[in-house]
Amino acid sequence: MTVALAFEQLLNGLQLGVMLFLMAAGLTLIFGVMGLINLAHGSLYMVGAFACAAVAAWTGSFWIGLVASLVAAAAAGAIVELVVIRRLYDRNHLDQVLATFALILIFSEGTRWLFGSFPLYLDIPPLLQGALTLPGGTEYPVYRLAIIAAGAVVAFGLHMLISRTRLGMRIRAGESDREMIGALGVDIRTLYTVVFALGAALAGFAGAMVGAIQSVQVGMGEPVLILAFVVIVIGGIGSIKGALLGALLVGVTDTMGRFLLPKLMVLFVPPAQAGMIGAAAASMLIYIVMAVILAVKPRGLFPAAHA
Amino acid sequence: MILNRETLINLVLAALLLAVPLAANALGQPFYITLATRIAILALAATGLNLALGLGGLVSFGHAAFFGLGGYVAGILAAHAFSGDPLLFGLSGTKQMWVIWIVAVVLSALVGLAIGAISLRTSGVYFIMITLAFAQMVYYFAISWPPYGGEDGLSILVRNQFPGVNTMRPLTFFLICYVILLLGVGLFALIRASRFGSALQAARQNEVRVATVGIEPYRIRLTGFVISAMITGLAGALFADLNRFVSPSMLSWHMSGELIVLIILGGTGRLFGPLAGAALYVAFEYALGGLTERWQFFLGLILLAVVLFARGGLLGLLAGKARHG
Amino acid sequence: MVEPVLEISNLVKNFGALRATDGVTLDLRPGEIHALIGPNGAGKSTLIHQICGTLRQDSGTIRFAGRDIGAQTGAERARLGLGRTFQVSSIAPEFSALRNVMLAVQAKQGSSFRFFKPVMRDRGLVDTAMTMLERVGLTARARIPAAELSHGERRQLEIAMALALRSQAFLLDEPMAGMGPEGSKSLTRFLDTLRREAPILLVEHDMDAVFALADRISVLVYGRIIATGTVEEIRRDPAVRAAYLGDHA
Amino acid sequence: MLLDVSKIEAFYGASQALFGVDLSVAEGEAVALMGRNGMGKTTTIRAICNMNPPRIGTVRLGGMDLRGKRPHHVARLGIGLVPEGRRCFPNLTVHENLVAAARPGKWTLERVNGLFPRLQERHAQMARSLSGGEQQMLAIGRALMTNPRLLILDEATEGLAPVVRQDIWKAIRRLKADGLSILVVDKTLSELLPVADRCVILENGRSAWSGKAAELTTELQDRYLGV
Amino acid sequence: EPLKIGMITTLSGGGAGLGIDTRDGFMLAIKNSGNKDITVVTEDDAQKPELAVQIADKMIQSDQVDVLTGIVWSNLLMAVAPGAVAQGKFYVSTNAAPAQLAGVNCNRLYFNAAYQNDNLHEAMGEYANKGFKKMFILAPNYPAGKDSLTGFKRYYKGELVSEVYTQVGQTDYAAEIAQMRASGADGIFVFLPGGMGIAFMKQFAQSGVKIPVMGPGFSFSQDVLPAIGDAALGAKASGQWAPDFDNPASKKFLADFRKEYNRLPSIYAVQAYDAAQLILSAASRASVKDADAFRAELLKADIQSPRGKFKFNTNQHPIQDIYLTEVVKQDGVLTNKTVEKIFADHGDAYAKDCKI
Ligand SMILES: Nc1ncnc2c1ncn2[C@@H]1O[C@H](COP(=O)(O)OP(=O)(O)OP(=O)(O)O)[C@@H](O)[C@H]1O
Ligand SMILES: Nc1ncnc2c1ncn2[C@@H]1O[C@H](COP(=O)(O)OP(=O)(O)OP(=O)(O)O)[C@@H](O)[C@H]1O
Ligand SMILES: [Mg+2]
Ligand SMILES: [Mg+2]
Repeated sequence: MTVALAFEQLLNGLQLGVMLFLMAAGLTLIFGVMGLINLAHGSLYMVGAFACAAVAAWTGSFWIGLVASLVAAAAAGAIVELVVIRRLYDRNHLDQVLATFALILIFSEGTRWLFGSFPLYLDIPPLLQGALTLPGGTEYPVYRLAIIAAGAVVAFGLHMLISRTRLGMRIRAGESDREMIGALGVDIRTLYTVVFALGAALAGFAGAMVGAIQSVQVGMGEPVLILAFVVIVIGGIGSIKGALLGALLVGVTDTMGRFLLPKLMVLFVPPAQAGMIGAAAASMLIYIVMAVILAVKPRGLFPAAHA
Repeated sequence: MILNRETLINLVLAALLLAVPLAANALGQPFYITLATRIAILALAATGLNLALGLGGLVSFGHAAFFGLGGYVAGILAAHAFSGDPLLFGLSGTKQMWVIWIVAVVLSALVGLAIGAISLRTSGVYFIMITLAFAQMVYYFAISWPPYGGEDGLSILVRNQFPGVNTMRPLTFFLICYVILLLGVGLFALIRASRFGSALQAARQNEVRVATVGIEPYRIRLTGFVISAMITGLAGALFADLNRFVSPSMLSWHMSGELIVLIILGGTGRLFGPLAGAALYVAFEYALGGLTERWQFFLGLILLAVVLFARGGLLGLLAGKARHG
Repeated sequence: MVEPVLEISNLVKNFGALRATDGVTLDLRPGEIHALIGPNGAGKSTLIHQICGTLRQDSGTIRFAGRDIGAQTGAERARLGLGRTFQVSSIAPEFSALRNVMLAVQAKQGSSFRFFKPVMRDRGLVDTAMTMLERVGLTARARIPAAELSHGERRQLEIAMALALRSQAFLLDEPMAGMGPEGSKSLTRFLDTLRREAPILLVEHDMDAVFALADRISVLVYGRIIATGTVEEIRRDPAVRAAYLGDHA
Repeated sequence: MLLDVSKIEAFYGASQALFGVDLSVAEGEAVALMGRNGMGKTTTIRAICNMNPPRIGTVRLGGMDLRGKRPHHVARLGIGLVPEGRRCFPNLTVHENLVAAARPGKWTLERVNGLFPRLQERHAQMARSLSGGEQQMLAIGRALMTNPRLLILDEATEGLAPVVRQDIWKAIRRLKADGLSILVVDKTLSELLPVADRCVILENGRSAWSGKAAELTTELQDRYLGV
Repeated sequence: EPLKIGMITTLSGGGAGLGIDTRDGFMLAIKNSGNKDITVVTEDDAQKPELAVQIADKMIQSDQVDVLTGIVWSNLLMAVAPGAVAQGKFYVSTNAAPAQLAGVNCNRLYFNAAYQNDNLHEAMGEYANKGFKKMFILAPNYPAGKDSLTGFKRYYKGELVSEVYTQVGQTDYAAEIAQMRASGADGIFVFLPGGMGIAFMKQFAQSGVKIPVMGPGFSFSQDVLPAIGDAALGAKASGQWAPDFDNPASKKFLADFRKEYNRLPSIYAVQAYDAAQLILSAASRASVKDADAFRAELLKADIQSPRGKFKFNTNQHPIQDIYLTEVVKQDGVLTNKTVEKIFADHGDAYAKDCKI
């Protein structure tokens, strides 16, 4: 193992982290800030990817597809909010769980109904193809750098939106006391629809961006859902900074775990089994990390000052 | 005692669950017995979770860990009994259900104690996620651990035995599960009405208040969590025997989610909520699955309709709001 | 002099740069009502929280019934006999008023780890709780879910719960808040009898009640006690008038 | 009349809490809403703001029927509410609480800070950790920042130190002198009556008496308020 | 003589594509036969073992089916097949073929019409012997993944520079690709079914790493190829069938399938098609009520398989030829082209453990 490889893996870890953040960004808004348990987040992610793939195939342009993913996911989000979520704000969190669980089923099967059962083709745009040589000599895919950039922009934008704007204040106020913010003259209902749609659009955006280097298929949102929750909770609910750092931590832990644990296991067990045991340990690693973090810091690493 | 509406509905539910398999048996339709057994077992698992979730407000997203643990206890003990290889410390496997149950319950309690002791340091959504984290660890462990089949799971070639009866007869096995379900529900009822149950429910509503009258919420919750794990673990052992098969999918987060869904569907914290939820869910899964390949779509629509229009789940719809005396 | 029931010395609590209680020393003697008054944000509730264990002090000691309780949990202190009410009512909203009080009774009577006997069939539990509700005048509302009680009724419920604990000392954080004139008057009368059961540390902004009830008054300003004395002494104290009473006296 | 409430009946779920409340507030007038605990004062206020819309009866603000209007709409028509129990947004800072729902007008951050210097000192603190009294000030400041035509105060001086209460009553008087209409619920008659032009007394969810503050005799007080 | 077949397969969720090809291939053969005595009931297992068991129970106890078939995944098959054969029903597998059922736990009523799980990996191991000195091999960390690498290693004689297990359902392979780049390997063997493979191939193509990639046939089968896109071009795989097979049965199958469903069939469709042919052929000559006779007819494997030669081994798993295929683009459509034969009349390593 060389230093260069270790460095590259670290970079891969960070990159995965930013990608996770991008996937979690919409959920940070809907769950972290609005306080809504949205299990259908992965479905919105899927909607974005499918919209992008379908439109890109039709028009031949990834970029038009990307716009379509935003529009489709935002529209899906707005409809979901208007028809379902709106009735659940003053209910128990558990009702949200059941409702959004039902939405997963509806979205998955609905998507299959529309697009068939086979994975769709979605490739990265020509502009972002190829690899770049980083200082130190490693080649790195341009598209992955683009994902890092997109993640950074989203993180910064969300942070500003939540903590610096009146809109952000109102969303947070709505989370703690919807009735009161309404009684002060804020149309919280419409605001929440808009914010939910925005969160959905972010999920869709991530679906399109990340979908281009993964498999665009029904069910693609499920692993994303769990990871996104993990990331947000490790970071501390309600804090964008926390979510970003949580995502980076998970990304690096996961990558380095996958990379190093099998090598480490060689020291203890025969090499034939080391790979498997190492891999098994690696797949449990982020959950172990999460449990340890929460056991020590029950409100996540960076509990939002305002949560 | 006057029969109030909820009690009446509960009695009807319990009677129906018994009547259907009896009728199916008489009509020579054993499959419906299997279906009813499945309902009974899932209801038992959910009753366990309901203790933590409905009474204690502890939304465990990791109860599949106990369900699967119970299942693997049944699978592993049976496999060792079959092969004759000794288990840990030279103990051998067994095909006796009651031994399996005891082991499943005790192990679930121990694991529940460990998971609960750490998880209960957190609260709210953090609790949901930390329990999920523990379950995921167990899940990934089971998937990649070869001796007991990994993802392929473990078959129990012949259903485990219970003294004096033939468990391979569907009706017999159903009756075993049914009795255990009733015992589980009875235990739930006793606990809910007891001092411990009062404290547990109060801790859900207002933790500070409970501490202020001198009760440690942590201990109450931990105890509740452990009891809950024990019941769900027992259900897992039965489930493995029903399918004669156990696999990591019993440990997956879908399973945890499904248990939660059963409870909400039936009515959170209600005595027969889990049974109502399980019956509804399994019945729809079965009926829709036979009708159309898009059954999950329609299942989704139905679940959605229940949340939106039946406040407090099925029992909430039928029996009105829960009262707390 | 009789031994004080509760003795606090040099209690300090910081919130970041803010020193909420700044070396508070105070005691509560048997049979007395000791009023703690002071401007908003002076640290009165913070002090109560520290005594009850909801907040941990940074330094200083708290002695209660002859022992140091500074390291114990809130629940342990409650079992030792510290009964309290909250500035904002704290109750189990889904339970009826009766079951709220029963919770306190069961905690007092002993273990909550009893799994089988239904509480509602436990006459001892129910009757004791009903007695407490009767004492605060909530008998008619016993079966109403606490969430549906009006503001004033919830305050009474909290007091009933503190009573049920048979506390050795009561810490009441603004019990009069939200009570109508009639309610305040009857509560004043009630507290006057309550002191025979156990001494009361009373945080209150209702000066009519404080002046009517208090044996001693301490005045907390910016986390420090600036004066302790009888009603008359405090009323006349110019510093207190400036910091707190204004022209109310 | 700025506010005109006639014969409203309101419910919590199935249980009726108001059985016919009449009430009006003229432009520039301060009206005290009184009654024992649990008689329906808060419910009346919630009904006016459509937070708990009356099932029967009408509420008019500046002649406009409020039926069917959502609470935020009612608020924008000019009602500023200081609710019972303060209900500051605990996860927002003091500053954010003030500006989150602010609408332009005479009342600005500076003026509110001038009225309650304490809030200025605590501007970056989370509302959750404010003392009770500070939260009360914040709730009033927050309502003022929406620049209402009618200010509704439900137990706004509850839990305040006497000096501060005096300040608040002074402020209320000043607001009234400014021409602001005020509907106020408070239990301290000695402070309330000098400010109020008129009083309306509720009993068991009905308006039982209304008249000039001066006409509220000791007998009436004893009869309805138990003083 | 009426015969009722119960098909349990995955028709919803992420793996639905495989189940749909299975069902369609199967039904094509049934339809072509014109046999009106045969009924097929189909249900979706949603890729959940417990649900598959429930459906199997229902089909056996309620629908009274005679033969079960259709399961795609090994873990579901392991849940269903032992119970089904214990209740005296035939099971004819259209895809999944875990080692246990081929070896010690083989059963007279259990047939496999596809291959044994290890076969395609073994073939790649054999192929890699020619011209690849250092191999990097990778599979998900679950039994099928381990079987796959075991199968590969059973035949590969060169040096293994690295043997990596990934997480089941993993979607990002940057870390593994970096290891590949650094490993100095001259060939890469991956077994990543479904979405995992799609993600891997796309990411591998972008990484700029130029080492040749090979895998088992279904990794580049028609259900995933369109989604991988040009990134798959040139990938070598092993298979018992490819669309360019030059025999009458294959041509007919291909034409019929395209006519019926308007798409290219995948290997799953072929396997299911053959499973149906097998059942049909046995049913036409024996009654399923006479299990021994029916079994004997099945064993004869008297069918025209698109694969060409096809017969059963002693453990009732196929003996067949296995070919090397390559992903190419034909008329703008990605498909597999046959390159050479790797194994002739290949059975499996477990048959010797099977005592029927
Ligand atoms: N958790 C906290 N973090 C930061 N500051 C806090 C916290 N809790 C209280 N404070 C501050 O400490 C000071 C004392 O608060 P406390 O609630 O004890 O006042 P109080 O005397 O009870 O006032 P009131 O009579 O208004 O209830 C206040 O300025 C308050 O803002
Ligand atoms: N959320 C609720 N659900 C059901 N009933 C309620 C609810 N809130 C209040 N009530 C009932 O409505 C009646 C009127 O209550 P309201 O709060 O309006 O009284 P109030 O005059 O404001 O009393 P207080 O002076 O104690 O604040 C009371 O009988 C109360 O029990
Ligand atoms: Mg206070
Ligand atoms: Mg009120």
